[in-house]
Amino acid sequence: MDLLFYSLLLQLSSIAAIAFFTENKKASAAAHLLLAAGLITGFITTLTAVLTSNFILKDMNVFGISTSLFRFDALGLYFLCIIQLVAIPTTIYSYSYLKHYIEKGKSVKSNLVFYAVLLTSTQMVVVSNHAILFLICWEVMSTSAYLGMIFEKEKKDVQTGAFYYLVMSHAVVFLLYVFFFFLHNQTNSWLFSNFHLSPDAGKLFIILYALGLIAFGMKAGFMPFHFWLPRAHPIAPTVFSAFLSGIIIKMGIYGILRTFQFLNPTPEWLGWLVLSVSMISAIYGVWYALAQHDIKRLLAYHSVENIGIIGIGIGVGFIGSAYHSVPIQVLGFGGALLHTLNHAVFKSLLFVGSGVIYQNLGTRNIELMGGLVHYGKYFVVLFLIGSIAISGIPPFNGFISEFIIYNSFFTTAKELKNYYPLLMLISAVGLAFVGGLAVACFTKINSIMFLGKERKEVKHFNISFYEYLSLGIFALLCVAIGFYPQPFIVIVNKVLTEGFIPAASSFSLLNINWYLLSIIFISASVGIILIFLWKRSIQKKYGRRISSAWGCGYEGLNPRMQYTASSYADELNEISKTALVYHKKVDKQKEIFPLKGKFESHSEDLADNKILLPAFRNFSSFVSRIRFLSYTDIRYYIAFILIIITIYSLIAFLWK
Amino acid sequence: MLEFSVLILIPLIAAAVCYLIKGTRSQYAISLTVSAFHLLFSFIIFIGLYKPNLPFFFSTDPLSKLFLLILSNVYFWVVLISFSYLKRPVTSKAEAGKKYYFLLLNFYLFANTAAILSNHFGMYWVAAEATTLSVAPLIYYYRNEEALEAMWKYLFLVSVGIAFAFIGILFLTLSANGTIMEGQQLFFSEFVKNATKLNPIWLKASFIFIFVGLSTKIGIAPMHSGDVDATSNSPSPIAALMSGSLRITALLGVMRIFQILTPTTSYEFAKLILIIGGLLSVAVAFIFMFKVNNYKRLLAYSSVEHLGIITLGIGVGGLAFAGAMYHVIYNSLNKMVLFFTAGNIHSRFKTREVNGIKSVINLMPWTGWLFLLSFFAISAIPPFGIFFSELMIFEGMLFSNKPWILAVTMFLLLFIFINMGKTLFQMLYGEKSEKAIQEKESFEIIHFSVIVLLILLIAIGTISPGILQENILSISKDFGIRL
Amino acid sequence: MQNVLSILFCLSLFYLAVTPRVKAYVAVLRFQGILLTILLMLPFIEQFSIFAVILPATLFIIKVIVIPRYINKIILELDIKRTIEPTIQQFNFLLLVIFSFIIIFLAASILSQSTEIEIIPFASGFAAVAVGIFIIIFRKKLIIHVAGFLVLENGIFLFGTAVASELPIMIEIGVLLDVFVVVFLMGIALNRISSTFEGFDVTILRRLKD
Amino acid sequence: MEVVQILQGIISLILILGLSPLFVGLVNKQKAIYTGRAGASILQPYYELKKLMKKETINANSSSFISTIAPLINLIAVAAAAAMLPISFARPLISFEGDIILFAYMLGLARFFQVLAAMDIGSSFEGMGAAREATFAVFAEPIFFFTIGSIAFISGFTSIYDIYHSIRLDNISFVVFIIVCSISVFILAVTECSRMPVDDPNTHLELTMIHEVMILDNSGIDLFLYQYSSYIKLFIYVILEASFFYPFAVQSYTLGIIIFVVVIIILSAALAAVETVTSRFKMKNIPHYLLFATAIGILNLLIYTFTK
Repeated sequence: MDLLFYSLLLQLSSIAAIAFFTENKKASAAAHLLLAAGLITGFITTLTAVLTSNFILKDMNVFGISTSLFRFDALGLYFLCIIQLVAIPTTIYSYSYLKHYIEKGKSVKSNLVFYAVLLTSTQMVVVSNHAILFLICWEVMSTSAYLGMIFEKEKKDVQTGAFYYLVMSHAVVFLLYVFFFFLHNQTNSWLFSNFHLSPDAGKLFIILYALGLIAFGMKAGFMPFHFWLPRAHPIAPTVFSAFLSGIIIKMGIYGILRTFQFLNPTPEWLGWLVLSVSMISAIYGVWYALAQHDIKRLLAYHSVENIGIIGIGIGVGFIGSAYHSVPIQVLGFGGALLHTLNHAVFKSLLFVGSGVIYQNLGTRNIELMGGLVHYGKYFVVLFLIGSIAISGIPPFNGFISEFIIYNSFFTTAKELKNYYPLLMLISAVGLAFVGGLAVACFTKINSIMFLGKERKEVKHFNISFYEYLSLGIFALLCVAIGFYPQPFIVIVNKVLTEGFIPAASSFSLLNINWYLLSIIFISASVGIILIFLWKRSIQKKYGRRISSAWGCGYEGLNPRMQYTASSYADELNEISKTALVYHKKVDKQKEIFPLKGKFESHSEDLADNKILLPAFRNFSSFVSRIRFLSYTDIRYYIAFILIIITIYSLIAFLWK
Repeated sequence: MLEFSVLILIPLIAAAVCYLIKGTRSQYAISLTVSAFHLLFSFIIFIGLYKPNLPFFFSTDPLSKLFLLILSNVYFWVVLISFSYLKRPVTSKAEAGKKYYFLLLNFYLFANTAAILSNHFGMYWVAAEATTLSVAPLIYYYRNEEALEAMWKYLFLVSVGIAFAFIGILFLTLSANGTIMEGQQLFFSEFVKNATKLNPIWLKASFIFIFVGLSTKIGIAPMHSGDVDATSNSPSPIAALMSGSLRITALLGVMRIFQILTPTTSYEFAKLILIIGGLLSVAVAFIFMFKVNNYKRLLAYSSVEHLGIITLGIGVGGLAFAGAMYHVIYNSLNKMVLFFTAGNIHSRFKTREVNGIKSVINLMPWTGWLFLLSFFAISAIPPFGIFFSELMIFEGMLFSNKPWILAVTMFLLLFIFINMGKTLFQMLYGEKSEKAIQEKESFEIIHFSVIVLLILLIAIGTISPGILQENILSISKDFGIRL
Repeated sequence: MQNVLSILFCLSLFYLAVTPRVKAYVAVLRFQGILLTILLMLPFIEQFSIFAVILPATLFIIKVIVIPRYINKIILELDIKRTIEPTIQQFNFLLLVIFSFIIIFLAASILSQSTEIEIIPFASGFAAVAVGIFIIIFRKKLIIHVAGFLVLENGIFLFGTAVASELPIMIEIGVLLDVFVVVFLMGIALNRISSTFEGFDVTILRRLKD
Repeated sequence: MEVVQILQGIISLILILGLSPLFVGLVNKQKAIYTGRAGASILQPYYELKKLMKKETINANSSSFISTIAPLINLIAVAAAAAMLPISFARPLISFEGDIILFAYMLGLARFFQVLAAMDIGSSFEGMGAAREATFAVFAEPIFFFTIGSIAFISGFTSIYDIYHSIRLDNISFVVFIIVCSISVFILAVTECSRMPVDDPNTHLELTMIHEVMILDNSGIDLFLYQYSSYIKLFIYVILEASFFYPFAVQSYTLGIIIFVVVIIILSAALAAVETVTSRFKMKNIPHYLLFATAIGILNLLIYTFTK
């Protein structure tokens, strides 16, 4: 495992490189090279560790010094794997991303430093075994992420969005203090490996769960604590928003799973709580996403949705652990774990893609895009793969994890008869509903951004090799997990069996016949190709030509007549107007011959704009009206001495 | 005798010399060497290489050793940057006052060292009052109306307060009546030895008077105002000096009397009083942060807040006490960093109004980033030291007999963080106004010292030297706290 | 004897409570200084030691000669108006003072049951502290604030003799010096204030606010 | 044994793919008869497909590779879904634990690409159709889970074949349950295959169409693929419907076939009748209509769970 620490050092050494090279271009090249090298070595180490399953559970040696600060157990290594796996392409992208700014003459050094720190601290988080070390890495992670976010700090929304994030993480860490204090006090040790508490701890058990779930849930972005995501993600530099959405919110999931490790078996109602909260997050996350026009904001809401899906898996797992039923746990947690990986992959892909678009068009508003497919065909293909995957549609990776989660529903229904089938069915329907909405949403953004004619003329749309490379890696992963899930399932299963769920070996994810799925998918794609060839031959025979689209005989069709994103999503948004705070503004035409008209539709966030902000405003206005102890006249100062002395003396007098 | 001369006499002599010779540069040279010696010596004493035995009213114990080290450390850095600070242009009236600057500083060092090392309450009182007297003219450095008002208020309030502290000391003698201590000298070590015999009523009274009296100097609400005015209107090195060392000198007095109360029946009462004071201070800072428009004042209130946290820690006792001791160290370092950087910002923008300041990071990158970092440090974000001390204090609170304190404190601190952040970020970011001349900021000694201090802040926190640890453990033992 | 002096001291306090003139304050301060000096001289009736003279001497010099002169000088230089500017009527102020006297004496007599203390000097010293504070709180003129502070100090001194605390000589002198320097600095500050602002009210010191 | 099963699977797949146009023809014929016309022959759909295949392909000038691949993916996805359906008592070609989910999502895939292809033209007509398709699909999926899915959850089987063969008639409330389920499936079929009253397959006003308007700009082989896959889709739902009736017979293959044929004919009649008597809903009301169907499903489920 020393190799891993060497890789971390290698990544940190990039900071030195940045300091060393005065010229931005050289510095970024060197730094990215070092980062990539470090990440790859790290990834290889981690992967071999996972596959050979040499998990070190306690006192391991770092550079020959025996320390219990770190631990490499299955769960930690799995997340470490994900982090490094996602970080590699992100770093590759980051190189070409920063190139744009360097060409503009903006200094990117500080940003690079924060990126390096962010990467290393995040990797440290998942391997740290000592609670204090965990907190330190956790806070360093959050802070460096914040510092990275404020790259374009002149903009107002950047400041607010980043500040939301900072405050959120500060609140989280306060909760975590208390959480770990209790655990420390109970087990009188700071080591994760010693933390364990069973439900007969009574009230404390519930308090701990409340603390853990709220704290980590905030980080993960469950509703109603999601308010920071749609603010922080759009304004962050793409590299950071990709990492944020791909990895950092997953740290919340990591925390929740750890909490489960510390405190099990869980009471059943907790499982239901988590399940329902996650269901709400999933449904409303995607529904909010449907109402957005800003691509990054939209993707942020999709993170809420996917976190919800992961949460559903965890909730089922909790129920399973309440009934000590291994299959339910395996399927629930397994689905959650796999979906964590999947979401990390395709969400990063989509964010990087959105970054590429932003770089080229200079806008994030999808209403101003369109017809990009005619400029970057392969780019669109890659983005499309990500979209299909995130909608959970076969044959890509999103489907696999959702499939497991559906199975967990079925299994729960089968395992714990009576009214469980009903509840589980409702959950399944909920998930199906989410899937439908996701399809609607992603057909929307893909068609509005890429298809049809360009609404705003595109000056240049060129994608560098590095961008293609990073997108390609992500897409490849999506396809691989989709078409050949077996090895990934094996890894997840290993993670589950290695101490995460006791006696999980009795039932494993491999009971599902994954090869059959692969066969189906592959043969289907073969079929597609065959028909394609057949179609080609037919077209050769009977000819094919290009003509203008059918417009009821009206020839003057122009791009502005195309269906817009808001009109596409309108019918669905109308249905849950109030929850989405969805309102439209039309100025009515009074003249016979209509003049220039205007139509707008917006959706505000209920939790953010309607609850949180007003609450804070009222509170601050209330407090700032308090004139308590803020006098300017020295006589009051003196008087206070007298008053306080009398008060204290009275207390002393009344003291028993 | 050596230690006595180095720690107490030499600063006095240096002050005299500074009175005689005129050149600022030579004054600076002398003061710097004195401070360096002082730092070195107090460090040697702290790590125990040298066992000091001081004459008549002076002595050392773990507590005074720690505070002495903090004092001379703060003093050293303040002197180090003072020269470059003096070079900055000010009004002609202020120019005239500069010749007393180092004199007063040296006198301050003398008085403060005497106060910290004194074993006798009378001595402590005299020395503490002397520190006030030496600092008051320094507050008036800028020779403008605000400075004048601040000086007046500080001088007057603190003098009255410390007079009350004197009453408290007299009560202490009263409490000794009818015991073997009767007619004895006010050596507090004696008092600590047979504290249980003392008359509880007078003891309580004396604690109240001393605590309230010295609160004017510590800046515990509701006696914080004079302190805040002074800190926010004095030049940055002096502000750092006050927040870093002067306040804790006053805190020392409170801790002495608290130590006497420790074994007695009035212990719980004293703890309650301290907790009330601490919570009040944090609350005052919390309220202020909602309507801040002057960043020096904001920093002053931040030190009110942190002294409040320290008092809370002492009051809660247990682990929180040790945490508070650490917090004293980190806070002194951190306040220096904040005030130094803020001083740079002030001398660049010539205003203390938050609204007058935009995009510091772009205009002066060094100062800007360092200021941002020191804000993170003060709001307890790791790996900076305050994080560790607050962690200890919080845990102490949670497992004390009053866990609700933790809830209240966390709530207040969270909002303090939010509002402080809002204000400071508004200063740091934002698009720069056109008229802001874009000159490259050069790397000055202030930046150097700030960086060193930040590194120190991280290093002490993460490494947590064994010597420091056992020193604090022995302090806690003196206060009857087993860890 | 000690009690007699204390009573005189209290009378001076009452006079302070009613007098409208600034000069009277200085006079009273001088008078109190003399009282305190005599109080210190008392032990010499039994045995006389040259060493013990130092303290009364310094006290006399500082409290009777230097400080009153200094304050007079300030008053002349800044030609401060001769009348104090009370914020409440003298009568109410007097009532307040009397009320506090009663409370303090009662408290002293209660406390004296637990530990034996000479009530009169103790109480009057404490009363002086109270009156000093009241003067500061209820008077506007800064110079009067200084006077109030000095009254407070005198009270503490009397109080100190009452509780018979044997502070070492050099500390006593240190205390006196401190007081003197405080007054000195305040005088300088007053000078500055007169040159910076117009008027000597506390009301002009209202720039520093949150 | 294995081989036999696979053969049966293949046969049934071929049956579905082959017979689906015939069913449409059947429906249209009967519609014609009800409305008092002679109507085209039952084999008309086959002729149309043949004709389309021979036509020249025309693509809109703003269309991209999406329009090229969408029809293929559409067809294959639908065919794959079809391969999971049992005809009579034969185990279908694709049948494994949880294939019901794959079934639903395969249809989802088909829809995804059809919508994309529609939007690819960049004309507002297609946009309209696509938006409607996507919107109604969101509400159609729950219905599917409330019918087939509910039986799956109750029976504990997750493969369509097992689900259907778990249906027993010994419990009266279950029978009621099944009947209501079959009704919901019918509604589902109507929606998914855009028949009356949700959509009018042979209207001539672009603004009122859903499915037809999406393929407005396709022609030739593309249109052929679209039409064919829509036929298959309809037939799939019909089979889903028909499969409810197996338990009425002893489990023998031949009898199964007979039942199958009979039921299918009945269904075609029913469909035709519905299309004749009802008129199309307003677009705005369609979500309500679907929610109503969902409500039936839920209610039915509740009744079942608490009466058994």
